[in-house]
Amino acid sequence: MRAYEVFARFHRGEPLRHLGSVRSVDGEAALEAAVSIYLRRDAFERVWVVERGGVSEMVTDEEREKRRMAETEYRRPSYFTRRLASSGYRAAKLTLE
Amino acid sequence: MRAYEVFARFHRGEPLRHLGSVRSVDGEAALEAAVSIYLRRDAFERVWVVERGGVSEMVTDEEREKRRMAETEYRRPSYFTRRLASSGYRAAKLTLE
Amino acid sequence: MKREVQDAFHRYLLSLADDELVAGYRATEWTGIAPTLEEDVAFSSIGQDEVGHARAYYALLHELTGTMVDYRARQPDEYLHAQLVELACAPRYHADGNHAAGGDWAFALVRQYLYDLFDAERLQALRGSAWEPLAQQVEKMQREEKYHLHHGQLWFDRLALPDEGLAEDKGESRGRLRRALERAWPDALGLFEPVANEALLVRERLVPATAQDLLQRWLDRLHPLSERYRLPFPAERVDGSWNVTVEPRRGGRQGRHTADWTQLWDDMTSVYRLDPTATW
Amino acid sequence: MSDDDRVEEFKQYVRGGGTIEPTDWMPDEYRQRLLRFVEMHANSEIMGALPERDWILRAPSLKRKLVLTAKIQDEVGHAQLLYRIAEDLGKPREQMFDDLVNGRTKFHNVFHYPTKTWADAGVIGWLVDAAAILSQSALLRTSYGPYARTMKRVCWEEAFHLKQGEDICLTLAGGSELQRSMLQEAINRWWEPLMMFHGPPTPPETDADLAWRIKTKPNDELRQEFLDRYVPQIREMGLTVPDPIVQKDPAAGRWAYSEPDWSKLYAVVSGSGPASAQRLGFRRLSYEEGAWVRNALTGRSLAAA
Repeated sequence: MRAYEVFARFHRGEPLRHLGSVRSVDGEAALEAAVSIYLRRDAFERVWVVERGGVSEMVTDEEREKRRMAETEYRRPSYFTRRLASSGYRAAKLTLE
Repeated sequence: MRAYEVFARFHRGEPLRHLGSVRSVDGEAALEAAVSIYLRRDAFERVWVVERGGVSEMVTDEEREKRRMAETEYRRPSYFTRRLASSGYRAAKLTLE
Repeated sequence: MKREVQDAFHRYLLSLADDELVAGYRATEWTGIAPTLEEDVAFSSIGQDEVGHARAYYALLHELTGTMVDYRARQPDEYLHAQLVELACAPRYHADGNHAAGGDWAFALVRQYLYDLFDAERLQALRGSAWEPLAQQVEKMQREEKYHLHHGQLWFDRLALPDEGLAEDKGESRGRLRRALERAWPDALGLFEPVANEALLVRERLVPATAQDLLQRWLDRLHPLSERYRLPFPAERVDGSWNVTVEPRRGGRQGRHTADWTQLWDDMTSVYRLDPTATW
Repeated sequence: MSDDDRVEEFKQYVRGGGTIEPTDWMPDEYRQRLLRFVEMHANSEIMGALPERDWILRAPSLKRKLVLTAKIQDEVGHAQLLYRIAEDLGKPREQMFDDLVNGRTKFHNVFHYPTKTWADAGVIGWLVDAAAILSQSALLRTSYGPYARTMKRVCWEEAFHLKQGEDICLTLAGGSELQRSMLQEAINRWWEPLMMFHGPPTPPETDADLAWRIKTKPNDELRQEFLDRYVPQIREMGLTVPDPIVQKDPAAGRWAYSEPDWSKLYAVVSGSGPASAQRLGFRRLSYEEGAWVRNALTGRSLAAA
């Protein structure tokens, strides 16, 4: 028996979401188990199962992420606040070192 | 080079969501590609990659089933299960009662 | 801080900022043309990190001296980066169509890795700097540097180690890595050229480790990798420490640079120099 | 069910707003047309990285450099997302790159032009990206699931591209005389490729991409949207567009403009634009110089490449 991670979605076009995991002998059995445990027979549009052993994972630390976002705010539309002044154009004096 | 499906979540507690796929030589390279392609602009908490060849899928063909089955009185959803081919999406159809 | 100490420390911080600036410029030259799409995106992030670090260091210079350093207004020989980071290795686009070929991705990886290893040792040492703003700044940057080293390590694994079960013994890529390393040694060792008055900065504990200390630590970290990958190594063990077996090429810390730098400086400042007083 | 019925049912399903997923059955014509459309889009993203790339080294400040580098990095990221979709439709990435660098497949007209000044980075970032966003947001409702989902991500990222380009133009427009004239000259030079951007006004009923709902808006409607939104903004900056008859006819609610020379568009897109040879030559050079890396990754020795 091996652990399988279960992903599913209920309507076409949605991204698949992780629902949890099941223990089964193979992929077929894992699909059946996933449906019976997590999904009523006709509720879902698509189910994926994959052996947990086949998953590679990366977990980040919150500190690094907060810093990374602060460091790269130049990538966000909100970083550019200069507006086209309605009454003709006046450039805000913005020193860009 | 193999296709890897990418799942991630942005905060602890959320379910991981499928974001798309990358093409890499191994799991570690796929993680790096997944982070740079899909997550370079967001603070994320966790990312999984899994080889597409390891995924078993069950699909209901619900929407088109509904249309085709509308003419017949007996409504029987058909399921297709298959292993996703590692490079493209060549799927063998197996109808499950 | 005494005038003489501040001047020496100002030059030291400038060498940090310029190292990161020029390393970032050379790395981002590969944006749009790297060997694979996935690597193009990853390597561009590394280049952007370095330029981001340069901005942080220039801001520290402002804090130290009270005057805003506009890096663009300096002449080529006022830059104090090591020559390793200025060397060109990307193909060059020419509007008339005869582009400069000879892009060398092996050198781009090797240079970035050797520089990141140096920067990791430098940052670790500066954690102990007596000037608190610098100590705090470097602590933040170490997280990014860890990722840069990991990225480089992944590439060495892929290009230098044979895949199990594959006939290809990576001969082609190993040969290119070897040539890139041999080309890089003189300038890589040039990273460890001390700035003027280093001894004063060490005595004042503004800079906790000498360039020679960093060289030994850098070689300590590089040696096991050259063993693992069976690739060249620029030093030999004599009485418990490393003796370099390659003549370092110095000058960068005194503002002496190569033609590659004059070209990059000209590109980098060309629009700004159209009107240095304008807001760009 | 005969094949024709199945194709007809597929067409009804698609026209009715249905979504097609990679593992679904598709008529060959749909798969081929979709693949060609996505491949051209992917080609345009990776070729689109080159014009602004001339300015990564010359951006006039560290902030402008970081912003422009991140923008071009996004375009390469978009190319990867789109080539992934095309690969899953059945064409290997190496073959798509090979076809592109050897001129067998096309990329968008605007990337066949040279860049001359820093103002080009502003005009491409703002006006060219604005034109691209209009056609890309029409793709949000494309019938192919992975393409629609990818367009959602691409359009979200493009919002930053537009803002940074606009910011460059606003700075130049409000700057010195040298900066203002640099911007006007760039707008004048880019106006023709911009007017050709959305393609000739093909009647919707003959546009097959519309029939399969790969595309969701006819070409001329997109061009009208572009003029309606951006000509006023250009004029508000105190700048002009070089086509004297560009004016909105309030009664008809449509913009008048000098009809582009569509034969020139075909010439440009088939490789004889002002910088086509230079752009393709550089893409081929960098692609071939990186072959050893790809071979090391896939374990093929160079001989077999």
